[in-house]
Amino acid sequence: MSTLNLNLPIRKGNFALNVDLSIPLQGVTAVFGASGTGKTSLLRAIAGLDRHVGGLVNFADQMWQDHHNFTAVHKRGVGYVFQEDNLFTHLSVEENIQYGTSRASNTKAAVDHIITLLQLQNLLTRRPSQLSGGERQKVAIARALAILPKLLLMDEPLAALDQTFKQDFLPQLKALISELGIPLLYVSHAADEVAQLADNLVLLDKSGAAKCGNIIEMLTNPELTLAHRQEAESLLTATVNSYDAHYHLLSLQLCGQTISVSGKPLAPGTSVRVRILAQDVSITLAAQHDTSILNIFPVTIEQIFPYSAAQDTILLNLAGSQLLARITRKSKDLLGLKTDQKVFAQIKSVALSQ
Amino acid sequence: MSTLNLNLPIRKGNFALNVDLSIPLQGVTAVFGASGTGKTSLLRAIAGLDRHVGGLVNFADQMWQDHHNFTAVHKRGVGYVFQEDNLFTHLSVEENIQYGTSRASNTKAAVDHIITLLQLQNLLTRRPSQLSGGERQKVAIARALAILPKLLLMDEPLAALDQTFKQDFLPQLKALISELGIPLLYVSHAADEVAQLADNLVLLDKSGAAKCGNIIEMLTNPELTLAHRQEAESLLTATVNSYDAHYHLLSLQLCGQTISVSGKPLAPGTSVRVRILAQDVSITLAAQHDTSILNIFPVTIEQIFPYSAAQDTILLNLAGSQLLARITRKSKDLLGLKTDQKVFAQIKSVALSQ
Amino acid sequence: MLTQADLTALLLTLQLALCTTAILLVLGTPLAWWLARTQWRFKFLLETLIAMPLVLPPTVLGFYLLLALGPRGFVGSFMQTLGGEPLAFTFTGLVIGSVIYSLPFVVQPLQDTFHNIGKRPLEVAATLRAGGLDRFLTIVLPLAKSGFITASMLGFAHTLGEFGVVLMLGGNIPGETQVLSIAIYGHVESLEYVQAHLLSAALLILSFFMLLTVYGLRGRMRVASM
Amino acid sequence: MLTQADLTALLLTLQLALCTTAILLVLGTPLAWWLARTQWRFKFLLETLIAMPLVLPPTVLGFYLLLALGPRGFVGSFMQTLGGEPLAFTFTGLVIGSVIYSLPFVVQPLQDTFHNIGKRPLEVAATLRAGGLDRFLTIVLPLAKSGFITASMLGFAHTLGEFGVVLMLGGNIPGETQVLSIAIYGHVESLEYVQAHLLSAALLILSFFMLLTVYGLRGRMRVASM
Amino acid sequence: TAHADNLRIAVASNFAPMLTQLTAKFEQVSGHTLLLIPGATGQHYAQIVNGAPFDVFLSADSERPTQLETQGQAVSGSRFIYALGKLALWSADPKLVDDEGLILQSSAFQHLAIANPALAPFGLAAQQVLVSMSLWDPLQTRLVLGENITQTLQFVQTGNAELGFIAYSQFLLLDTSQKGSVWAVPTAMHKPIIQQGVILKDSDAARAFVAFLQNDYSRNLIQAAGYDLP
Ligand SMILES: Nc1ncnc2c1ncn2[C@@H]1O[C@H](COP(=O)(O)OP(=O)(O)OP(=O)(O)O)[C@@H](O)[C@H]1O
Ligand SMILES: Nc1ncnc2c1ncn2[C@@H]1O[C@H](COP(=O)(O)OP(=O)(O)OP(=O)(O)O)[C@@H](O)[C@H]1O
Ligand SMILES: [Mg+2]
Ligand SMILES: [Mg+2]
Repeated sequence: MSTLNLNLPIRKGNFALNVDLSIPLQGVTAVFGASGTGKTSLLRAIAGLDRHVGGLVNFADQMWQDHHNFTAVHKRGVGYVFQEDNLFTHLSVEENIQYGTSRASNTKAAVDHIITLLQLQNLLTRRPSQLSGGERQKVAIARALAILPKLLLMDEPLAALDQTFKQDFLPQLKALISELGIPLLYVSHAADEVAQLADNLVLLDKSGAAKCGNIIEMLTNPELTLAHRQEAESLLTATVNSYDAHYHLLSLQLCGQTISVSGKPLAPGTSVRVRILAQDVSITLAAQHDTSILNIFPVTIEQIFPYSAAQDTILLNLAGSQLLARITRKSKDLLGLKTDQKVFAQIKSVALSQ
Repeated sequence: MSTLNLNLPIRKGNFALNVDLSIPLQGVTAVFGASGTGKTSLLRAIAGLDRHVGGLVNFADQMWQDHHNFTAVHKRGVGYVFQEDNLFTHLSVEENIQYGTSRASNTKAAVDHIITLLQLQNLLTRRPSQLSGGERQKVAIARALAILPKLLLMDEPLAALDQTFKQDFLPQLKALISELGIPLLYVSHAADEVAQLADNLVLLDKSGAAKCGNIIEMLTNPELTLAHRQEAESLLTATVNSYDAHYHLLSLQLCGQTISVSGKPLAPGTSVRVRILAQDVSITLAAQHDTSILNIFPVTIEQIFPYSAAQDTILLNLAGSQLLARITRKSKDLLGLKTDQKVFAQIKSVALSQ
Repeated sequence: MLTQADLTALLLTLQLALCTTAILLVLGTPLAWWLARTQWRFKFLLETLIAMPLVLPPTVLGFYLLLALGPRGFVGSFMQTLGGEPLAFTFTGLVIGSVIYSLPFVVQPLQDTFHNIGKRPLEVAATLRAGGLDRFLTIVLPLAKSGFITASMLGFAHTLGEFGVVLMLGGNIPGETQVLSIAIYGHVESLEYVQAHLLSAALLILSFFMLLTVYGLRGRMRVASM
Repeated sequence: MLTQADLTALLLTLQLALCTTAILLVLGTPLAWWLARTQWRFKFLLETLIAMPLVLPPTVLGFYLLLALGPRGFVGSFMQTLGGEPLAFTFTGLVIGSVIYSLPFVVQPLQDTFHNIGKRPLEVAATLRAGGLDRFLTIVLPLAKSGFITASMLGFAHTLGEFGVVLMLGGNIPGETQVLSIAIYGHVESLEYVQAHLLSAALLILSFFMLLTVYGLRGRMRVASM
Repeated sequence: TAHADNLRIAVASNFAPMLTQLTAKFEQVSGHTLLLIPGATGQHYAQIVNGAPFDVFLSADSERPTQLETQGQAVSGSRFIYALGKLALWSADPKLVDDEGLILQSSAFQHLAIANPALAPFGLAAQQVLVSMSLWDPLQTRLVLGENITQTLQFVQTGNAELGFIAYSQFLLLDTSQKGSVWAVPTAMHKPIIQQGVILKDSDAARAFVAFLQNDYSRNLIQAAGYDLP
């Protein structure tokens, strides 16, 4: 699998971020980090908008930047959704989108599809100044998608959009780019977006370091900040058993148990991801088989680490997968939880993630 | 209690929004609505940035706009955090903040407190162009707060900020404005922010109507879109029983039952709000008293309405309070749920909201 | 070397250019601001009128101004009924002529700059309790800095080199209306080339260092605001 | 009525103004662009140099240009060693003089406008695969529209009214270098005031409608882009 | 009774250098001071009509003083001739111009500079000379016109025109190294170039100045400077 290899000493004033990463060029890579940790700076360096002396950027087999060469932005073939001020104010919505497509080889039908996807049909003749904040973001997304880039960079593209739109749009975005084979680097603060979209994760932290890895592993890694967030979460892989067309329910096989979630039809055997918030996982010492609606799994405690003054996070091993639980310190003490102990995890709520 | 009375026929091109509202000037009023429903337009009209012919704006006992008068923006004494492009590019962060304070009667100490609250101490000498997107938003928030406005208007102020910062900042924001007695109108797409902050809610919908009411009632009203979202939720009022200083746990009295949540110390008898997502509520026909960790409440079904092809939302009456539950249609059918039926609600997860 | 008359002319020129530029800025700023903001349907008429003096050869413009400001002209006679002096052949007359002649060079760049600032900074300032004038002084002026520099430079330099209008309207009276450009012209006309070269050089060097200072400062400001 | 000679002069003037403006835009645009973007430490020197011709009285500038372009001047002799013709008294000479004289009026407003556009639109265009020239043509030019209008207007009108340089450099050859401003001036000087008024009126009306069209169009474009 | 006055003299540009020479003497003998305002005659005329504060006007022609007098803008009866212009065909090239102006018939030059006949009396005279030589039409395409006689001189001086008709008084002012070759045009070949003066604002000082210009001291100097006198 081809990768995007980065070795970038990013410097801006006092800000320093050393990036030495190899990012898989497949699917979605989320870029996650607190405000001011350098997400925008990273995207800009990859696109070639900033040039950091001594940096290396290698996209698949193309050397975009090394000590001798620097490929100009417009020759890299990236698509970019900026964090703000995306649109050309002198062009209408339609002309904004056409600006990109007229320089790329996209078909009218595909562009129309993207416009429909972003619900822009009624806005095409408007000027950017006649749009709401969210509408402007949608136009920028459509424009970047429509040029069929070799690599898509999106900097908090959905920050101004409502939940209902996001839930509708994200799966379609994921489907579209996987169909077109466009790798996506996606900056977001929203954990639910990241969990829903991402295959890989680039994590920036305030110390100026960058890490990259598989999202499933990184989410539960106690060394990283992700497992220390309030919405700490785990992603588990499940397999589709069957689909109940009457009740629109998917029956999933998850680590030996059957759970059902509502969703669109999927073929039996399809592998899906489910998202489990740490706070939706509780721990019992014995399996309580009398509560039929709960999903109870035998697990092993791998590690216990503090979250707040009142709560701890427990890293569990569930048939080889990692699962996080967030419980009060009091419960931990009452139950006497220890590393390597075998206990049961009650999963209160499961959401299909893709 | 004084109110902000609005009667605004907002027109922009084809867009029409008729606002006829009376907004309490106390605490936080969230403005909620999908992208393009007119949230920004509403805030602009209140601030006096747009003038809609025939509109009426009455702030407490001041007539800001009627058929004869139009109070200029700078005389209304509002604070405004714009959705984008907030900062003066020719001024440093400190000068941006001072621009407002030098025209208001705020003390140095209070301003310093706000700067600390928003973690801007190290950025004071920077220019806006040297800040990250989130940092710019923080400066805008600090600047608007620091003028001690009579009414604070914020348009998605935290859209570019990370979860960790939000969780830290929101309670402090709420405390600060309630201490200073500044009413806040807060536009946000993020349900968690709204639930955490708001006392009242202005709801805009795509048909061009605006409604205002108490957030607790509006969240669960099946007539409104809120109860039809994926993250449909209820807010319930609980009373503090006691605080366990060792485990940092609050014991709350919620409709006759005791639940414990982690949090900061609060005096016994204090009334608090807890937030319960509809998807964290399940329904059983009989109370299952053997699962100690669950909170099981006797409830009456008030209404059942569809959410998706697979799920229904159930409006429950819990000792006079409204509670939403989201269950699969299959469960509903299996349990044979009907209006007016007495059942039990199992609340899987509760979060302290303020 | 420069004669006493030349020095007088130099001083007078600087005075004229400074006065004119100051008046141009005072008049041109509100005018340009209004033009940049108004939605008035017929503003293009006014814009055209302002640009008209540019089109006439300066001496011809000077001629018409002379007609208007002279004792028989309508401005001049009006002045006289008010008990004032006619303005032709006075320093005041020169200033008026230069102002009319250079107005478009000041109004146009300012109008563009004001237009480019956009509405947002002003909206923000209004919510921070800045009134109209306050906004203009604290937001528009600093943001329009480079426009103001351009406008002042063009206005100032143009008045320095200004010639036809001044010659016609001023009457070349030493110490009163004989500015440097006319003095140089006079030297060239009387074939006193050395004097002409000297005076030109003085004018050029003076302007050079003045412009250098202004542009140098602007350059530094821009770097600082990056 | 207007004589044949006057009409010839009118035509020539339009030609000169159009040529000059065209050349000014062609030369001034890249120059202004470079000045607006460069981080070069000494760019203020160049800016100052460009503004210098403004400072000299036009006839004096014309005199120096005459010296430079003459067979003994360094440009003239250089031209001759290349086998070219001397430029004085030719239309080309006039164009060169006018270009030098009006350069700052074009470069300055353009430079300001370019500066105000900022980097973002260009960055966006680059990510949409537009190369350098493409970006300039499709983004900078339309966004700098009002700057271009100002620059062209100032350049054009200034050349129309341009006088001293043309007078000196052109030799007043009918059909070749006798432009309208000189013709009007001639009428004024020879006391043919009626002719002078007529011709001035013709020039003014012509320019008035031309400027009116341009400003009218700009007004409409601005409204459309609101 | 004579108190010192300050006189403003509007003087035709071509005569200004001459008048500068005379100024010191006049100031010395009369006690008055002179302020010279050189300029184009047409421009002076327009200014006088519109109230210019000049005392005496030394025109480059006779028309404008006459007009001013008839319009009542000048002291009637004060008109006088202060000089008659002499024309010279001059080239910076020492070998170009011959004693009879035959060069004009050759093709040895590209540009012949004259003052604009419409504006300057010297230009009108030059036109009359060329007409009398039947060269006016043939030379049309080679003529370059100066706004005034000085510009004409500069065209030649800078080498842009090979030769030109200038005032003989100007030729005399040239550095020896620049004198080149010259043909003093016989005055019979053109109508006399009458330069008249007129008093605009009557005063003893103005009358004293006019008298001074016409006394022998001045006449000698004026003639020596290349003008004729009646
Ligand atoms: N020109 C500059 N000079 C100094 N520091 C800068 C400059 N530009 C950016 N920074 C700093 O670099 C850091 C990274 O900025 P960047 O915009 O990449 O952050 P980000 O991760 O995108 O943040 P956000 O989520 O708020 O958009 C920030 O702390 C910012 O303050
Ligand atoms: N000048 C205009 N002409 C026509 N329509 C306009 C104009 N300005 C805004 N609109 C429309 O008005 C509606 C309301 O815009 P507004 O900016 O108030 O929305 P919003 O609720 O703030 O949306 P968002 O959450 O995306 O910021 C939008 O549908 C927008 O397209
Ligand atoms: Mg960013
Ligand atoms: Mg908005």
